[in-house]
Order: sequence, then structure tokens, then C-alpha cells
Amino acid sequence: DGESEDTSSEGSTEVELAQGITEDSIKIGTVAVQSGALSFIGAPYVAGMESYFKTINEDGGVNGRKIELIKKDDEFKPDKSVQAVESLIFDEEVFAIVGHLGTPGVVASQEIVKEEGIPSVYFGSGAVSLTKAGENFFPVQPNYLYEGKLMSKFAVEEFDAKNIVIMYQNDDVGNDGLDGFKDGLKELGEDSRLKAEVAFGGADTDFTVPIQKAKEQEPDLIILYGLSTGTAGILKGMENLGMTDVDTLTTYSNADASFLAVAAPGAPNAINNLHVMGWLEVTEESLQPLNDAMAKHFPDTPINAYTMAGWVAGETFVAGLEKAGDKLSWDGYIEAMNGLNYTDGLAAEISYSEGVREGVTQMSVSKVSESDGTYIFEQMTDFMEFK
Amino acid sequence: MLKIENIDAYYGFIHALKDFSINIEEGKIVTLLGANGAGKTSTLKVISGLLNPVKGSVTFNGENLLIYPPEKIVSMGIIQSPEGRQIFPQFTVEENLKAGAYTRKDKENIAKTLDKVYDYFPRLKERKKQYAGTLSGGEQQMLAIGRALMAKPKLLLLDEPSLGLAPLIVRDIFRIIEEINKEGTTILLVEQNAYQALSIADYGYILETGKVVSEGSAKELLGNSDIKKAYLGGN
Amino acid sequence: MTMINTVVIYSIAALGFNILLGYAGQISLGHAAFMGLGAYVSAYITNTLPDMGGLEYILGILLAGIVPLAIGLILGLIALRLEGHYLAIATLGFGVTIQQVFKEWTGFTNGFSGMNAKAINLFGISLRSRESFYIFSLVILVLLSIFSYNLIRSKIGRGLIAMRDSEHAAQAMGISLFKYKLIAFSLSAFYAGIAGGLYIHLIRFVEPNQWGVELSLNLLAMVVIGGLASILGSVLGAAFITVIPEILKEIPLIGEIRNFSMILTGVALILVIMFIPHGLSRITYKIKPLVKKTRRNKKLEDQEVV
Amino acid sequence: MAIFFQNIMAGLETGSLYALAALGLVLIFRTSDVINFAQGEMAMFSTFVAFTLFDGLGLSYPLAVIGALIFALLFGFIVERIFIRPASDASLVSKMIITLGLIMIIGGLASAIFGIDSYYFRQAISADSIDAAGVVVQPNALFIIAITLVIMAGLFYMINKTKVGIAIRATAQNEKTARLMGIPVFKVYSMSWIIATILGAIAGILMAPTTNVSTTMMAEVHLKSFIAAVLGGFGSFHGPVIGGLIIGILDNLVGMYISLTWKTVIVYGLLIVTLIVKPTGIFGKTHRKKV
Amino acid sequence: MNILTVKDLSISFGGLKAVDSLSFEVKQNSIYGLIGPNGAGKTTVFNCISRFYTPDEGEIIFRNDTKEHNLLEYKTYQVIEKGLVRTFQNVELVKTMTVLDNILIGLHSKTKGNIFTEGLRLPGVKKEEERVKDKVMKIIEFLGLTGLENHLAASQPYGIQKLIELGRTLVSEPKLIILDEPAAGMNHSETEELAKLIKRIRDELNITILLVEHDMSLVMEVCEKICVINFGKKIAEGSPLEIQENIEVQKAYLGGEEA
Ligand SMILES: Nc1ncnc2c1ncn2[C@@H]1O[C@H](COP(=O)(O)OP(=O)(O)OP(=O)(O)O)[C@@H](O)[C@H]1O
Ligand SMILES: Nc1ncnc2c1ncn2[C@@H]1O[C@H](COP(=O)(O)OP(=O)(O)OP(=O)(O)O)[C@@H](O)[C@H]1O
Ligand SMILES: [Mg+2]
Ligand SMILES: [Mg+2]
Repeated sequence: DGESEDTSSEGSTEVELAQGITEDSIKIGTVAVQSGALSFIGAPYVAGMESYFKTINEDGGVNGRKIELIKKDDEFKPDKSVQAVESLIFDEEVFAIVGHLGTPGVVASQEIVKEEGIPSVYFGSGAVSLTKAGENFFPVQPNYLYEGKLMSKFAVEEFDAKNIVIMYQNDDVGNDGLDGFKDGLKELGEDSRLKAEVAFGGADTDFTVPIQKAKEQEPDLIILYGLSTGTAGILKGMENLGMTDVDTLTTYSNADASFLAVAAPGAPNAINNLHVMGWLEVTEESLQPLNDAMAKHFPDTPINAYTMAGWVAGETFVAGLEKAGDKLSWDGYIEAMNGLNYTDGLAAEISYSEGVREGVTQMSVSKVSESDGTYIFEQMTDFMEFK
Repeated sequence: MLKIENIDAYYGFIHALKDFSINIEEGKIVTLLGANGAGKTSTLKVISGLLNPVKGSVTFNGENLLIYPPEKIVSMGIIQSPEGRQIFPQFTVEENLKAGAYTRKDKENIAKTLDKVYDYFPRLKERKKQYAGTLSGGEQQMLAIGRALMAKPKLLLLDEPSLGLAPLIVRDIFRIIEEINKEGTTILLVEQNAYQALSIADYGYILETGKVVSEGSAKELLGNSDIKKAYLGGN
Repeated sequence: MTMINTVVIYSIAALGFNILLGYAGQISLGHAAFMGLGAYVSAYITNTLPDMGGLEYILGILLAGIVPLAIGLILGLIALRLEGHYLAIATLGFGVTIQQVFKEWTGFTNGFSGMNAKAINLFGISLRSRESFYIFSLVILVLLSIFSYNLIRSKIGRGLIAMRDSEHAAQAMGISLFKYKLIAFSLSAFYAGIAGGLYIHLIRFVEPNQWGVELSLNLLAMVVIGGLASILGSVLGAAFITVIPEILKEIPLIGEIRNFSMILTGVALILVIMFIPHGLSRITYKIKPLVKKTRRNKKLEDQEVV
Repeated sequence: MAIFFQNIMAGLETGSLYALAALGLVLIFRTSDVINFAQGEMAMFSTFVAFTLFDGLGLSYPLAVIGALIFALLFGFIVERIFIRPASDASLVSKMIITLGLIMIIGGLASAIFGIDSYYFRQAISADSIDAAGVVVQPNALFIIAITLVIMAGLFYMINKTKVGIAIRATAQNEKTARLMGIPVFKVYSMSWIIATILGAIAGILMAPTTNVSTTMMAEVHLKSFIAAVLGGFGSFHGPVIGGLIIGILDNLVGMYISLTWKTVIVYGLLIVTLIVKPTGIFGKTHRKKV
Repeated sequence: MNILTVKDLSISFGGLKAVDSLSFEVKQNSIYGLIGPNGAGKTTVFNCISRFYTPDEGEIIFRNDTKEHNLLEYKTYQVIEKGLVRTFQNVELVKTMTVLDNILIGLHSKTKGNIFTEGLRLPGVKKEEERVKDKVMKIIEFLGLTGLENHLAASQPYGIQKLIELGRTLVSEPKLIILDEPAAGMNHSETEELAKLIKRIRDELNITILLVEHDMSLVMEVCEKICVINFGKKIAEGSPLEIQENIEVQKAYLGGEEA
């Protein structure tokens, strides 16, 4: 049973500690895919989170308490995810769930998390419903719908594109991005700039058709909404079919060097016009702690957008912890989070207040730049919101 | 040439051969007779290495056969035309015959043997391009025998070769068996058609429920009144 | 607890699959689609219908079986023309196709965003808690087991087995392959659909990616590992495939190594096939006192073909 | 018109890769009736080996490829020996389950050894593309198509014209009788697994520039190769190749002229219809058991 | 009265004419033999009658009591309902079933029940199961297989398997059974037993028998009328004596003096 805590009365100094909290430790849990085909998402993600907690622990923990992370592998399956969340709440009796990854699992276990009232911080999911799920839910990363929307704003305002083609990966990620992008254009009253919506498969082996469909429109901007493999495939296909001088803009999921390492060699020209969305301030300096921690604890795990996401999950949770001080009941933590305005981390700003659970809404656009053979992203615009 | 001594063989719990011994001399035709389920087929399986006895010995020209897998035994010159024909249904007639000659190295002579088999069974020659699975029952039987002949074996094991054949062909079969025996192939013949089998055989064994109950030269057996009653009927 | 519940649910699907594979000798690599269909149907119905006090859930689960049953007839028709591997791949293609329809037919399935469903509430008794759901689904499992047990030891069961072992003899004895293949496919689709219908009210969320080839192959593995043509086997197989990976993940230290549980699950699967080739439910037969020597022949004698 | 031919050209290239993967599948199937679900996983593993030799050890491309093929040879041999042969008692579905187990083991090992990241692996031939009347033709694509045809012809010759071919086909029909004819069936199994693994490695290496080297690189190709084999017919080698080409081309034409989002439904629907009309695939022969 | 009339039956495979305008008639309650060299088309004729093949031309009329059935109008599995059953040249049993269950399959078309009554095991089902089992036990007794009913069919010797297959046809109370080489693989004394059994089937169960067989001792002993075919054509028809003396039959099939 998870209802072991209860803030007794406001006046009292002694707060009854919630489950998972002892004098010198805080037990929390995470659920993410760790094995199978999708482990390329979950593994760096969890490593990023864990390396953050390890760093914190090495510095003495939070208010003298070390963070103990219980990891559950749900294989990206909703039933296993529910199972894992249950086990974390009832068997492991964790204090909070941090960084639950994967929309199906997150949505499927939403009800039980809400029912128990356990704080759940950061979701590796673009599910829109999370912003309205309840006071104990703390989404952080922008959802794909929102990102899509914001992309339309950049497309219109920064690129000033007249003929836009959106190529989207035909799955939950891509469809959300597509919907958001269309919504955004509509709100801006610029629907007519979108000339074509072209679907592609994330695991496709031949991208000739979608690229030709895009080419027919003679676009001046292509929105590439898909995960790394498919997006890299499209870029290579564009290179092969001679479509190397069109601007392209892709999602923050691809905003990392390892994506470029895969995409650039096969598309040496097309890659130069690639732009990417970003919600994190990725400068060499801001990434330094992450890079150091990863090199120390997970030298074999790639550092990419997923790793950074995991790191931010850790940052956000700990920020709340620090603010809550010794009021480590669930309500105490939620209360502390409600006044959070965290700006020291990778993300520009993370803030919550009562009833507001928007997560990060500020994003910027970066452009690929090359210096002697290695490609990196360079921030090109300021952080903006869709408003 | 081939000696089986005191073997016991099982299928799971079923004791198929019990303290079983036979001896086949080079150049002879030896026949195994007995009712259904007596163990005739099991004997052939033991020789070919398809059934491993739990005790006893099987030797071929003094060499222990029990340590070899079936395919090795074939290459030593022992081939079988098995019960139930077991032709390769998706091979043509000719491919089946070629499969029979698989272990042979003397390429030129294979063609000669093929001609000979076609001589023995003109029907097979007519149908050499037909898929074996669509042959009639009797045609398949001819093919199974022909395929074994293709190996030019030292010892030929025939399991009920006359099964499903028309009377005219049955007569041919026994003639062919005698003929190849004269050319030097030793033969172990399992037959229901006891009378005909004994008429061409040199020596015979009578089996009952996995045991040899009687043996002797073919002549002796043909003359034995008990055997006459049990296996030869009114013939 | 959710895990035990999923074992019960997969047992139901495996039970139906066993009728198909174990008794009728027909293979399908697309059965996940039926389970998914059942889930969507029940979700759709219980979300659309007004509160009828609980009737809507019964209706939902029933239709979760009946709609796949009807679609299963199509597979039966395919099976009439195809055998063995061709059937396997055709059904695999069928499964992928249906899954694709789940993705694209957003009006019914809400596409990639997935669909939520309510917990069952039967005439005032809520099956929200895992325990009450367990009792409910267990009752259904038992009822369906009895149904298939009855079936296989009477005329229809004999007809299916006869068809499996010799289509020629079956036809000559008056068994219509047409009818019996349709029976086998639609019945197994029915079971899978019911399982899907239960699943949706347990997990309360459904999305298209769950109902792919992997689940279909898992169903196959459950039935084979548990034991073909065995009701107990279906349950054991479902438990094996569901529980083993989770147990392996819990092993301290090594469970943490990336993909270790996956590798070990694979090894466990193979070991079961090698040492208990006829399935977990027949584990006792394996301990035969008789000579080990017959191995070489056994290999050659019983070449079972499904 | 150029667009149409561009689609055909691309379809031929991808179709060839499906075909290559399918040939390995068909070879194993034809010797032992086993559907090897792990074919794609094994191909992925071999490709990782090639990539590691190339990128990690710095071997030249041809040397890395040769090294990977040698690895594939051993790999196929070992898999057959350790996992398949000891289960020769088991029924065919059981063997299918073994290959499912292999997917988990090989997939799991691959990410444990090579990690979960994706890597770019170069094309076999990196010459500039040729423009033929508006159709972009990649020399690498021509190379892939050619290699597929050569391998198909080689297998065709082996199976239909050589003694090994007789052994393979006889083993497939009836292992027991094949042994009674003196055919060393275990060598045949071993050999077919080895060749199939090598074919998979070739397909994987040629696929890598498109899908990148990663643990999931073969998922789609593998599925398509099944469909190719069944569509063309398991009974021959030209069948799967033509099946692969048809799927490659059809995928593109349906995507281009009908619908990108519904193309999977349409293409698989066509597959099922084709099978109902021609139950053993386009080039398959029906061998009905005689009553 | 003729129970079976085959008229101008023809079928070919590729270029091969397996059965060529063949006509013959089988009298009710008789034992009729169909013989001929290997590959003459006997099994093919049987396959046409039992509807495994559809002939290119010709008619097959089966008379059950007063009703006439044009068999070509029916599907394979419907033939048994009309009162006609067959055995197979290569024994086709359900290997994993007991002797009893195998014979029960013969009663399939005469067992009541559907998926609901059986799945729910409604009251009638148990009774029906008992009824059909009784019938099977009677046949088992008739064939002298008592005691074997719960043994696995596949582990029985070949001769017994053939009897089980015979039992499976008899249990459906047919009017006509067609037997493809029932004596193949049997030795002399077993064949004699079989001859007696075939006669008993006709006399005690009133079943007409059409059989294909290469064992001349059996054919000559039991058949009243014999039809000889070669290359799918009828070359002779008559009593056993007439057939044995027919020169053409001797040349094509029997092989001179040796019979
Ligand atoms: N594969 C098997 N599994 C179980 N029992 C078997 C098997 N093969 C044969 N038997 C049993 O072994 C015994 C000997 O059988 P075998 O086949 O050697 O007899 P046979 O003399 O060849 O008879 P037939 O004249 O019927 O061919 C019989 O009791 C038979 O039932
Ligand atoms: N499906 C088929 N395709 C091609 N030829 C066939 C097919 N079925 C039968 N045949 C041929 O037709 C002829 C008649 O075959 P059938 O089986 O009727 O002979 P049968 O009289 O029963 O001979 P047997 O006494 O040897 O069993 C044979 O020559 C056979 O090869
Ligand atoms: Mg025998
Ligand atoms: Mg015949």
C-alpha cells in the first residue's frame, strides 16, 4: 500500500516520510525499454539518468540522502510497463517514478499512478494527455505535437518557406509531429504553404518514392519528422537522387552528434542543409558534466539525445528534491515542485505551478556545420515558444 | 559375409528382436520369412543402421557395423530397398535412380547400370520424367527396387519386393533377383511370398515374434511339413 | 499480480491456438491480429455504449470473440488452399495487414495514439483491482478450457485430429476439410479475441504496435513449449513465455547486464525443445526407464510433421 | 516517365536485397524444411563483424568483407551444430521455435558485444551515379543486382546439376531414405546452414549503407524476404529472386501511384490473393500426395 | 440390381490416359474384382468413384436401396453419407489415435452433435458417444480385434492396421465398400483369413464389395465377377474361371501358365 504518508498538519515541523525514504537514502524507480529492438532508445536514456544520480551521490547525495535507482525493463510493452510500475510502487515501495519511457506504457499506467498519487517526474513520451493527468505528474520534454506546432512557426518566421513538404515517419512519433505542424500552420493562418504530406516507414529500406513525391513539389523546406534511422535514410536517398540543396528541418530526437555520424557519410551534401529543433542548450560547456559522468560510469554507451533526456530527467527530479528539503512526503514533494523554476540544467527553463504541467515549451533551431570532417550542430535561433 | 549375433532390439518398450542371430554367406540368397510383426523389417533396419540393438554384434566381412551411421554402411556396399517403397516423391523417376547411385564413384558405369535397370523395368524407362509421387503403387515398387540396384551393392537387402506387383512382374522380380545374384551380389530377401522366395533362395530363416524359430537350406524348409502348413499354404 | 493476470489472458489465447496447431495441425503466424482485434472491439464498444450496468462489458467481451471469429473464417478459407510454410507466411502477411489496418483506420482504433478503456464494472462489482480481475478472467479460462476439453474428446475433436494426421482418410470418412478448417481457425480466433477483450480491460490501453509478428510468434512458442494438443500445456507455455524473462531480469547483478534476460530466455526456450521436445505438459513421459540407446532410431522413426 | 523508371530501378535494387536474404532462407528450407526465423539476426551479426573489421581494425573494405564471410562460414556451422542438430528429434514447429530462441540469443549478444548504436557502413562501389535519361542509376545498385543474379544462377546450377544438389533435394524429401541411399544428411544440413549464413552476410553488408549497421538493421528486409520466398515459391531459386524483385518494385509503384500509408496493406493483400490463386507461389510446383 | 454403374469413364494426367472409356457394373451383394497390370488405372478408378479425382468424362451412378446418386455431383466427404466407403492402397490411419478412436472416425458422418452441444457437453452428447462406441465395439468383435481397442493404431503390425482400416469402413454401415489391395503385405495364411472375412462381410453384413488385388488366390476365391483392365481399358470381364482362361489376360497380366 502506497498511502503510508500524509502531511499531518501545516504547522508541524516533523513530516512523516513517504515510502522509499530513509535517513540516508531515497529509493526511486524508472521504467524503460532495456532489451530488444528498441533498447537503442532506452539504454542511453537510462544511462544518462543513472550517471546523473551517480554524480549527485558522489557529491554526498541530496541533503545527505543517496539516491537509489531501481530500473525496470518493460520492453516497450504496455502490459509489462503496468506490471513494472506496480512492482515499483507496491513491492519496491519507491518514493517516486522518474523518467518513465515510452508512450504506450506511460499511458497504460497513467491511471494507477494517478490513483496512488505517487510523484512521477519526467516522461520519455510525447503523450499530450500527460499535461492534464494530475498534480502528481510532471512532464518535462516537449511533446511531439507541440514540437510540430513550433516547427511551423520556425518554418514561417525563420525560414520563410513558401513551399513546404513534410515527410513524416508513419507511426505515433511522426503522426503527432504531422498533426502538430498542421495545427500550427492553421493557427498561423499559413496552411497554404504546406504543399504535401509524405509518409515513410521508420524501418523502410527504400525511400525513393517519398523522396520523389517531395521532389515533385519543388519545396524550399522539407520537414523531416522521424527517428534517426528513417531520417538518415531519407537524407541518403535525397543525396542519391540529387536533392542536395533543399533546407531540411528535423525533430529534436535527432539533435545529437551520433545522428550526424550515421547520416552524414551517406549524404555528404544534403547534410549541409539540415536543421534540427532543440529544447536543450547543447554547448560544449553545458554538456561537460554529462560527458564527464558518462565517460566515468558508462563509457560504452553512446551519448545522444536520449542520454541528454535521461540526464534532464535526473536534474528535474533532484531539483524538486532539493527544494522539498526534509518535507519528503508525496504531498511535500509535489508542493515543492509546484514552485519550481529550474534554470541551471541542460534545459532552458523548467517550471511548474499549481494546475500547470506544460513542461518545456522553449525551443530553438540549430544548423549543421562541418569542420574538418566532423559535423556538429550550431544554434541558429533563439529559444522561442509557440504563442 | 554378414553376421548378426545375439542381438536384442527395441522400439521404446517393444522388444522387436530377441537374442537374434543370422548369418549370410557371400554370394548366396538368404531369405527371412515370418508372419506380420515377426521382426523381418527390424532385422534389415539393424543391418542398415536405422535401429541400434542394445546388445549383440553385427559384422560385415569381420568389421563391426554397429559403430557406423546408415550412410557409411551404404558406402561399404550394403543397400536396402525398404518397406513401404520410400521413393522420393518429388524426384522424377530418373532422379530417384540417380540418388540410388549416390555413393558410386565410377561415373561411366552408372549409365550402364541405369540402362540395365530400364531393361529390367521398361515401365520405368517410359516414365523416366514422371514425378515418382504420381506413379502407381506397383510402379513405385519397381522404382524402389531399381533404385537399390543402382548402387551396385555387395549385399542387397530387399524388403518384400513383390508387394503390390502384378503376377507377371512378380515372376520377373524373382528372375531378376536370381540374375543379379549370379553376377555376384549377395542378397537378403524378406518375403511374404514364401514359396517363391524359397524356390530361389539358398538358405532361409523362419521368424516368430522376434526370434529365429527355424532355419535351414531352402530345400529343407520347402520340404518341412510344418512350415508348409504355416507359410506356404496349399501351394 | 498484473503478470499473473496476463498469464491467464495469454493462456486463453494459447488454448485457442492449440486447437488450431495441436489438434487441427494448422499453423498461423498472424494470431496476434485477432487478439488485437478483440481488444479494439471491446474497447470501442464499452467506450461507445451507454452505461448499461455491466451488460456493455459482457457484450464487449463477447463481441471481442465473435468479430475475430468471423474474420477467422477468412484465414480458414486461405488455409483450404495453402499448406505448411505457405500457410505460415500467408497468415503472417495477414497479421501484418490487419496490424496495418489498426494503424491507419483511426476512426475505429484511434491509430497510433492508442485507445483507452475502462475497467470492467459488472452490475456494481468493479473489477478494478487486480485480484477481482484475476478471479473473473480465471473463471473465463476455466470455462473455455472445459469447452475445448469437451470438444476434443467428441466427434469434432476426432474430426480435427483425423484431418491433421491424414487429410485423405478424413475426407473419405465424411469429414469436410472445408468445414473443419473453418472451425479450427474461427474457434482459435474466437479464443484469441476473448483474450484480447480481457486484456484491454486489464491494461486499459491499446495501440497497434502490440499486435505484431512478435506476439504471434510468442503464441506459437507458448503452444509448442507447453505441449501440442494439451490444454494444460497451453497454460504452462503461456506462463513460461510470460514469466521466465521477468524472473531472469530479477536475478541480482547479472540481470542488469544488457539483454541478459533476453539471451537466457532464448537459451531456456531451446533447452526445453531439446530436452522436453513434446512440451512441458509431458515432462513426466520423458523419464522413461528404457535404454537411452534408441536415440539414433527415434530420430529417424518419428518424424512428426505439422 | 523518368519517375516511373526511377521507381523500377530502386525497386530492383531493394528487391535484389530481399532476394539475397530469401535465397539463404530457401536453401535451409529446402534441405531441412525448417523456416529459419533467425536468418535476419544472423545476417546482422555478420554485418557487424564486417563493420568492426573495417572500422575498428582498419582493414580494407574487401578484406573486411572476406573476413566477415569467413566468420559467417564458421557461424553457420556452429549454429547448426550446437542448436539445430541436437534437436533433430524435434518436430518442425519445434525447430521453428529454436530459431526464435536464436533470435533472442543472437540479438541479445549482438547488442551486448557491439552496442546498441547505429553506424554508417560504406557502399561496395562508391562510383558516381549515372544519369540515364533522367533516371539516376547507382553503380552500386547495378552491382547488387548483378551479384544477386550470379548467386541465384550458382545455386540453381548446384541444386539441379550436381550431385550435391541431388543430396540436398533428397534430404529434403525424406531424411531417413536419403541416409539409406548413402547420402550424408548431416553434412548436407551443415553445408546448407553455412551457405545460407554466408548469403545472409552478403545481403546484410550490401544492405548496410541504406539501413546502417545496427541490431535492427535486418528486421524489415527479413520480413520481406519471407514474403519474397513465398510469393515466388520455395521450390526454386529463381522464384524467390523474382518474388523479391516483384515486392521491391510493387512497393514503390503502389506507394507512388496509390497510397504510401496503405501500401503495406495493399502489397500484403496482393500476396495473399496471389497465394490463393497459386498456392505454392508464382513459380512453385504443386506436389500433391497421391491417394 | 446394380449397385454401382461406371459408364465411359475417362481421365488423363498430362498426356497420359490413365482410364480410357471404362464401363462396368457391380451387382448388389456381390463381390466384384478389378484387376490389371501395374499402372493399369485401378487405383485411379477408385479415386474417381470416391471423388478424390474428377474424371474428364463419364458417369458414376450409385444406387442405395431405391435412390440413385450421380456421384459426380458430390464432394469427397459426402460420398460416405450415400453409403459408399473405401480403404487406401497405403494404409491411412490416424497414427496418434487408439484403435477404437480410429474406427470411431468411420462413424463421423453418423454421429450427431455440433460445436455447441459438444463443447457444452449437453446431455445428449454422452449418450451419443456411448451409442457410437457400442457400435464400434461390435465391429471390433466382428473383426476379432477385441482387446486391442485401447492400443495405439500406429504400433500395430501391418496386417492389423489393414483390419482397422477395414473396420473403419464397416462401422458406417455402408452398402458398398471398395478395397484397394487388401491383401498386400500379407502372407498366405493371413490372406486366407482375409478371404473368409470378406465373404462374411458380404453375407453377414450385406455389404457389396468392389476390390482391387494382385493376389490371384484371393481374387479367384472370393470374386464372383472380375473385370480386367490394361492401359485404362477393359480387356476382359467374366467369372474367375473365364478370366483365368482368357489368353489376352494371361499375356498381359497373369503371365502364362503360372497363376
Ligand atoms: N516404429 C515402430 N515403433 C514401434 N513398434 C514397432 C515399430 N516398427 C515395428 N514395430 C514393432 O516391432 C515388431 C517387429 O516389427 P517388424 O516391422 O520388424 O516386423 P515384420 O516382420 O517386418 O512385419 P511385416 O510383415 O508387417 O512387415 C512388431 O511388433 C511391430 O509392431
Ligand atoms: N497424378 C498423376 N499424375 C501423373 N500420372 C499419374 C497420376 N496418377 C496416376 N498416374 C499414372 O496413371 C497410371 C494409373 O495409375 P493407378 O495408380 O491407377 O494404377 P494401378 O492400376 O492402381 O496400379 P498398381 O497396381 O500398380 O497400383 C499410372 O501409370 C500412373 O503412373
Ligand atoms: Mg516388414
Ligand atoms: Mg493401385
